Amino acid sequence: QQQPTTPAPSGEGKVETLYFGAPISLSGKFAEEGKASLEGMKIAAKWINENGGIKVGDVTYKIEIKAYDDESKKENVQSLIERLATVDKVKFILAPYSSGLTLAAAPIAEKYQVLLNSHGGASDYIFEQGYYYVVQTLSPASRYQTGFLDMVKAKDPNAKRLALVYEDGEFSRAVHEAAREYAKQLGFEIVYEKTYPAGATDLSPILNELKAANPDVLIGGGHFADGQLLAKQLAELKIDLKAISILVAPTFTSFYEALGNKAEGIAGPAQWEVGVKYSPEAAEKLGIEWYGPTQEEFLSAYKEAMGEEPPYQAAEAAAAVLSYAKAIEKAQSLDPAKVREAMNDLEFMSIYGVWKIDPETGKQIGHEMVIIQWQNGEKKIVWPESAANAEPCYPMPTWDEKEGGATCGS
Amino acid sequence: MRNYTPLVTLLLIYAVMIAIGQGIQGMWQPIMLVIFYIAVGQALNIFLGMTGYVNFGYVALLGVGAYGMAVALGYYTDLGLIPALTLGFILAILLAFIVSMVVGGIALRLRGAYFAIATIGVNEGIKYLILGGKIWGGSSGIVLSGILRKAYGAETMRFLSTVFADAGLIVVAILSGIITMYILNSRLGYGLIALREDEDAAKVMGINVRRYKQIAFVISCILAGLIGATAWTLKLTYVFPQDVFAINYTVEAIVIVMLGGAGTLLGPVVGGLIYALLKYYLTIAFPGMQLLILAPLLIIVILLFPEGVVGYLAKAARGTRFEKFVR
Amino acid sequence: MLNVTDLQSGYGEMQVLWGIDLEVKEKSITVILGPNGAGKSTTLKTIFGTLKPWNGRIEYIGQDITFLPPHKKVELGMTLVPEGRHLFPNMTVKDNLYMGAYLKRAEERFEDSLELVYSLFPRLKERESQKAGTLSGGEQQMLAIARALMTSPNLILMDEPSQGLAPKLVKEVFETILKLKDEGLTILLVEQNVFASLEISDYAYILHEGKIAFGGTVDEVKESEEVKRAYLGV
Amino acid sequence: MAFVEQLISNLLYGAILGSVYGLATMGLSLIFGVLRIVNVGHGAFIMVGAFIAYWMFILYGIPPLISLFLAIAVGMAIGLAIYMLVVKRLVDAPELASLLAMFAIGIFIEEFAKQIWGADYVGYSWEIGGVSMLFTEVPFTKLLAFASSIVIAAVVYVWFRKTKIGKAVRAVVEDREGATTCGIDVNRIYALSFSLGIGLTVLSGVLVTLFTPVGINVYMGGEYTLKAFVIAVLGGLASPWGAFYAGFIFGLIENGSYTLLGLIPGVEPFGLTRFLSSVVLMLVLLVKPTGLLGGE
Amino acid sequence: MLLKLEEVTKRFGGLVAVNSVSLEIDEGEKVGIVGPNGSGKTTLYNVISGVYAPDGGRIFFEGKEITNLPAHERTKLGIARTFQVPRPFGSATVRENVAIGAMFGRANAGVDEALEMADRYLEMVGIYELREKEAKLLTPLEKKLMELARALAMKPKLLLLDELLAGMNPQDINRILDLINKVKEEENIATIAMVEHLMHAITKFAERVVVMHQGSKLIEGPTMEVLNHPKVVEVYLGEKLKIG
Ligand SMILES: Nc1ncnc2c1ncn2[C@@H]1O[C@H](COP(=O)(O)OP(=O)(O)OP(=O)(O)O)[C@@H](O)[C@H]1O
Ligand SMILES: Nc1ncnc2c1ncn2[C@@H]1O[C@H](COP(=O)(O)OP(=O)(O)OP(=O)(O)O)[C@@H](O)[C@H]1O
Ligand SMILES: [Mg+2]
Ligand SMILES: [Mg+2]
Repeated sequence: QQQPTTPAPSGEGKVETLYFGAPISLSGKFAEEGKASLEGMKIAAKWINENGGIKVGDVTYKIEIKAYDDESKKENVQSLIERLATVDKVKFILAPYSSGLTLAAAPIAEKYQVLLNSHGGASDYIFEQGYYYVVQTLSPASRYQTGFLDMVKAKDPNAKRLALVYEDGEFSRAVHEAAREYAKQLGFEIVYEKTYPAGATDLSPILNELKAANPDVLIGGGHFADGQLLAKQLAELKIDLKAISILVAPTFTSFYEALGNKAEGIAGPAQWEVGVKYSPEAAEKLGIEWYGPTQEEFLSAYKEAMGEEPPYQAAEAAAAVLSYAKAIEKAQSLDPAKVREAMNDLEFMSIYGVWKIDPETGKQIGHEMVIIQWQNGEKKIVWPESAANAEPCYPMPTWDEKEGGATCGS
Repeated sequence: MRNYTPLVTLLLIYAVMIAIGQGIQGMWQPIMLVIFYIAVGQALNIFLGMTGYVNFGYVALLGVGAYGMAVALGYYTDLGLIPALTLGFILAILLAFIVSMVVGGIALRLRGAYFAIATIGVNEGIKYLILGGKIWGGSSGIVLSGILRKAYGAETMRFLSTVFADAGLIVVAILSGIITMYILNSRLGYGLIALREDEDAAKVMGINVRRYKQIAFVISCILAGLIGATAWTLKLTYVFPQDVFAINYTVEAIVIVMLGGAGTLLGPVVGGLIYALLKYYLTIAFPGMQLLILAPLLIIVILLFPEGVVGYLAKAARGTRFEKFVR
Repeated sequence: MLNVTDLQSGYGEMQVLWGIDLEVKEKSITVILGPNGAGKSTTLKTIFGTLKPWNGRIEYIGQDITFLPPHKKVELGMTLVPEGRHLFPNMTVKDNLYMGAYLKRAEERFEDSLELVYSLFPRLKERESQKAGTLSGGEQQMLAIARALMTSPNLILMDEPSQGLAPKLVKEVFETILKLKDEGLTILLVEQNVFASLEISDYAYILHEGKIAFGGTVDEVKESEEVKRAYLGV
Repeated sequence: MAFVEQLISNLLYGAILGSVYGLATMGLSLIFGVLRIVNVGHGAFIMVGAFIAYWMFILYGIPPLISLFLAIAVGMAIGLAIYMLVVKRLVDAPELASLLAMFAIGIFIEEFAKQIWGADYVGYSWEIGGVSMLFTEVPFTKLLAFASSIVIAAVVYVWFRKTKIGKAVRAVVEDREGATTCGIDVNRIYALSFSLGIGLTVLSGVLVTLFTPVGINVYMGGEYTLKAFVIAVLGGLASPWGAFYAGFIFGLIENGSYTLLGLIPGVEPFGLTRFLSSVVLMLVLLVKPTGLLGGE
Repeated sequence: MLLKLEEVTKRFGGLVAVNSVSLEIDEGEKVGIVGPNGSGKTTLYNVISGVYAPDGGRIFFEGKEITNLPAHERTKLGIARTFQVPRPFGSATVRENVAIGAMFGRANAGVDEALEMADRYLEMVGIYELREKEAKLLTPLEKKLMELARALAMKPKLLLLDELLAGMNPQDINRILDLINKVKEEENIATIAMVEHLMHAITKFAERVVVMHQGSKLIEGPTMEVLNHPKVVEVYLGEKLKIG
């Protein structure tokens, strides 16, 4: 254990506080994600501070997160970004959660020329607008469902009939439109594709139709509520599939609680998952630098603070903080322009995986998604093979089998 | 007789706000947030405050205004900046006009709460038409910053989304105030008050009730369209249906009007100031808890001033020398 | 039966009643006269409790009821026929009457009361299932009185019951009031119809600018030319 | 064949959903009808009911049917408290003042709930089997939701129409001052109506979870508020059972039209079903400006 | 001839409130309209002023047919009325109420002019000192006076008064009757119809009386003649008039 409180007696150097700003959703529809993200940021900041801070010249900077609640609303984001940039004089901003809010933040960040690091805005188009000060830490939407399709292809080349049922929103549409094209390349046949509006409380019209299309594999979902609903109603209408991947919802523990053993076998893409194998050793093997807490440190810190396992929102937010620290040190400057430049060829691994951006757009290209699947009441990583801690359960048990108590382990 | 002096108060408040925004670091966006809320309240007030009809679908008009501008800027870049912007404003006004004429034509035959909720239906209808019919990009919305940057360069795009959008919104907000004042002092205003209080009696008094309601409705809606075009499309540089048709903006606008006092000129200004500033500073002081604190404060304000703060002040000022300035 | 001492009240900040003293004897008709705006309606509303008294004391059958809410007073056998009628416009005539007998005490006597009411106002029986809001002005006034009777009251406060009635009916209403007295009821009346009300009343008060300017038996009023000229305009 | 089967299946689900919608709107109509209060915080109370069902089931294994009783009790208590603290003082204020107050109360409840329950999306799984009927599978829980909604709506109807106190409520609606002269305690009627309205709403939250036992979240109410408004008007606004019928019709339109709209190429039929509901609303109001059962 | 009704009928469900009534009012007349409660007097006013569309018959004003004209246009032509149950614009001030009449009635005044007119008419009816009060705070009587001022401010050609005097004490009644007569001369409101149950007012005011009964016109003619008609005494007065 390190000594946490006494500042490192680094001799001549001054110790100063450096604020990272964070407009984050603590109320409104993204409150849950926001809360997890904020905790992730704090853990990363604490680790940095306890491990020598950020050294620029002979000044050692300790990180502090300056967070405001944006209530999941776009017009709040803008005034908060400005406050951070001007009143709090923050130069490095952790973007708000979600693509929409990140997009609202971008023009103001550009105006004040402060960096905006997206850890919760996956939509590709944020990075297609030509913003210079906006970079991305998480994988873009276009990559969410591709891994799952690879996995199905690898397990069962005969599974051809693919159905897409997803929420009609910018994020899930981006995810599934990319997935559809990718699936066609892999040789899938799209037998059904429909969307449902956000806030739907009954998906039975779509699912009755889906049943008739008789697909092998289903990808879909959007956010939490509808993802849970989709799974629930698939079960109620007894629509059996060989594999199901749903966005966002399955990555939360409450998913299993809500569905009981009906959740068995349901998969979903995750930016990160407890149990991923990113470690200093793995980094060494790949020949890239490791930075930040280890998985165990991160896990226990989060659990201690929040009393539960971290969802991926915590890890991606932590990675964003780490990437700032790393880039600042690399640039040896607090000038956002210089730091942004330093990011262009920054590459490191953290709990969250590899961090590397496309210099042109700022889009994340280093990080890879993982596929999780509920097996025997546990969330297992089943893809990619390099990160997996379990075999995919394929085909998943039928609903009738599950009703009889079957799980993916049995 | 006619009394335009409250305009002095109004302009003074704007001058102070703009001075604070420009003079104090970090206050510009909060001030713009306040002005956004004021504008939204002011435009709604022209209809709600004066006719007593609640337009729950109000946000739909901000929405179509936002789309008008977005369609012009996003789909007609070939025109060049100034023509595209002009087209944007024209489209925003035109769409708001068309929607309000049609909705007004149908829904204004309804009384009271029926009208209010019919308009919710309109808002939802337009939203789902865009989503379900995949119109204007459907749920993928229209994202402008890249298009603008490519077409006119980064500097222009930044100017548009900051300086120009803000200036535009301020103009619309002040314009709404001036129109309100004008209406309050005109035959139209008296006609509206009469029909607000007793529609049947107003008819017998010689007031063309349908037409007057429609006029107020259309004016209010066009102003809303302009707010959508500036405060949303230009400032945020994107439009998504789920965002621009979110009903909570309507509710917030009503709250602002009621906090200040319905049918008064300064009501929305005071209401907007109270609402936005409370929210902003509570956010700073108690992140994540601000709404929990804001809610009881709002209740206290409304319990103390059921007719709104300005409504109360106007009564209190009656017979004093401030009377002229409060309305 | 009813004793009011130093009653003061008003609306908002504005005081209307400046200390009213009056007494209503059991099984009598007492009329309050006075110019428009003198505070007659306000007096009745304050006694009934629609308006909260600011000061003073109201005593009814020996009990202090100053601050009792109206529905409690109805329970004690007092009711008001308000100025402006206040019927239930979308309910039928019958339902209006039924609501009059809302309290248990009155409900028990529903049939008797209904019979009485229909015998007093046969017109209401004809219009039994019409909505009250669509009755003519006069019909509405009858219904208002009838509904009050349904509460099986001992004391009825009536605010200008003859207003808006056809001459034939005005007469009938005053006769009705007399009949009610004969039935054992006590009536406190506010009227503009000076002649007719003095005709049937036992006691009279004259209200002027929120104060009692005169009080006494009807005969005393009739005898006093001064009172008649100064306050009644006759 | 598939077309007709799907249509019938959708209508079946639409009917079930509609009954829940209907019940979830009755409280709104009651409160509007009696106190002229537009409860924009309506959804927050549905959320409270949903959480009651959730916690009772998760913590104590109490099935939602039993939670119904708890929900109406809790709801009425909350309603009474709100009435006493806030609404009572706004009865004579302009109509929209109470709208503002309900807005704030709605926010307060959501934010307060967030402090204690967090903003996570939760759900519970009460499995009691199901049946195959009319070309589709229907879980018993949904059928229970359907049956309970109808029974509760009927009880409210009888209460309102046949009991004396129900009539007193109507009388107060019609003329407050007139009601006092009949010996009706207006304040008590208001308190009762308001708390009953909230009670029904909280109760409907339980039924909502019987239909959709997942996606329970402190902000889940917004969607229901919107729908409830539309349904309330469709049904005649001040009429609680009008609201119930309208909910039914609304559910049928929402789900039933899906199959038909699916025939249009190049559109998202589910989105258009919502569009269609709005169109139907407008049409109904055009033909009958006081809603289906209004102005009776 | 100013106003002419041809067999006008108005039904409410099964009830015939106004039954094929034909009626003519000449310019300059002072007409009293009486009849038992519920005989259709107010309904007749409502049909004339355009609140209800008649179910049958035709209405002419100054020779032009107005049967299907909306209420507000009839007002512009010069028909004004007061309401039996006053209908003030509650939260507007008394002065604004009257000014609204001046603005939208036949007077068609501009805002400033209308406010000035309001002051004048309020003075005239004797409630000038209440002009800044919210109209809803007035007593019923004050409301009635305000409605009178409002109707006068419209400068109508035909003024329909519906139980304006009900609830007034004898002094006020005389004052208002004098006022109405005065206004008729000075303000050029040539024609006035008055629905009233107060016989002393009717006899003092009206030159001609129309008696309604069960929706139909029972009889019409010179005031005293009609009021002494046995039929009228039977259905309406109950006993012979003592006055005159
Ligand atoms: N609701 C009210 N709000 C404010 N003031 C009122 C209200 N009702 C009456 N007043 C005022 O109180 C005074 C007395 O009114 P009240 O109605 O008691 O008179 P009244 O003697 O009954 O007259 P009337 O013969 O016209 O019925 C009047 O000056 C009136 O303006
Ligand atoms: N809107 C309506 N719906 C149904 N019936 C109505 C309506 N308006 C009036 N009536 C009925 O029509 C008849 C005539 O009513 P009206 O008000 O014209 O009478 P009136 O002669 O003015 O009586 P009063 O002297 O009592 O005011 C009455 O029986 C009344 O109940
Ligand atoms: Mg009175
Ligand atoms: Mg009448």
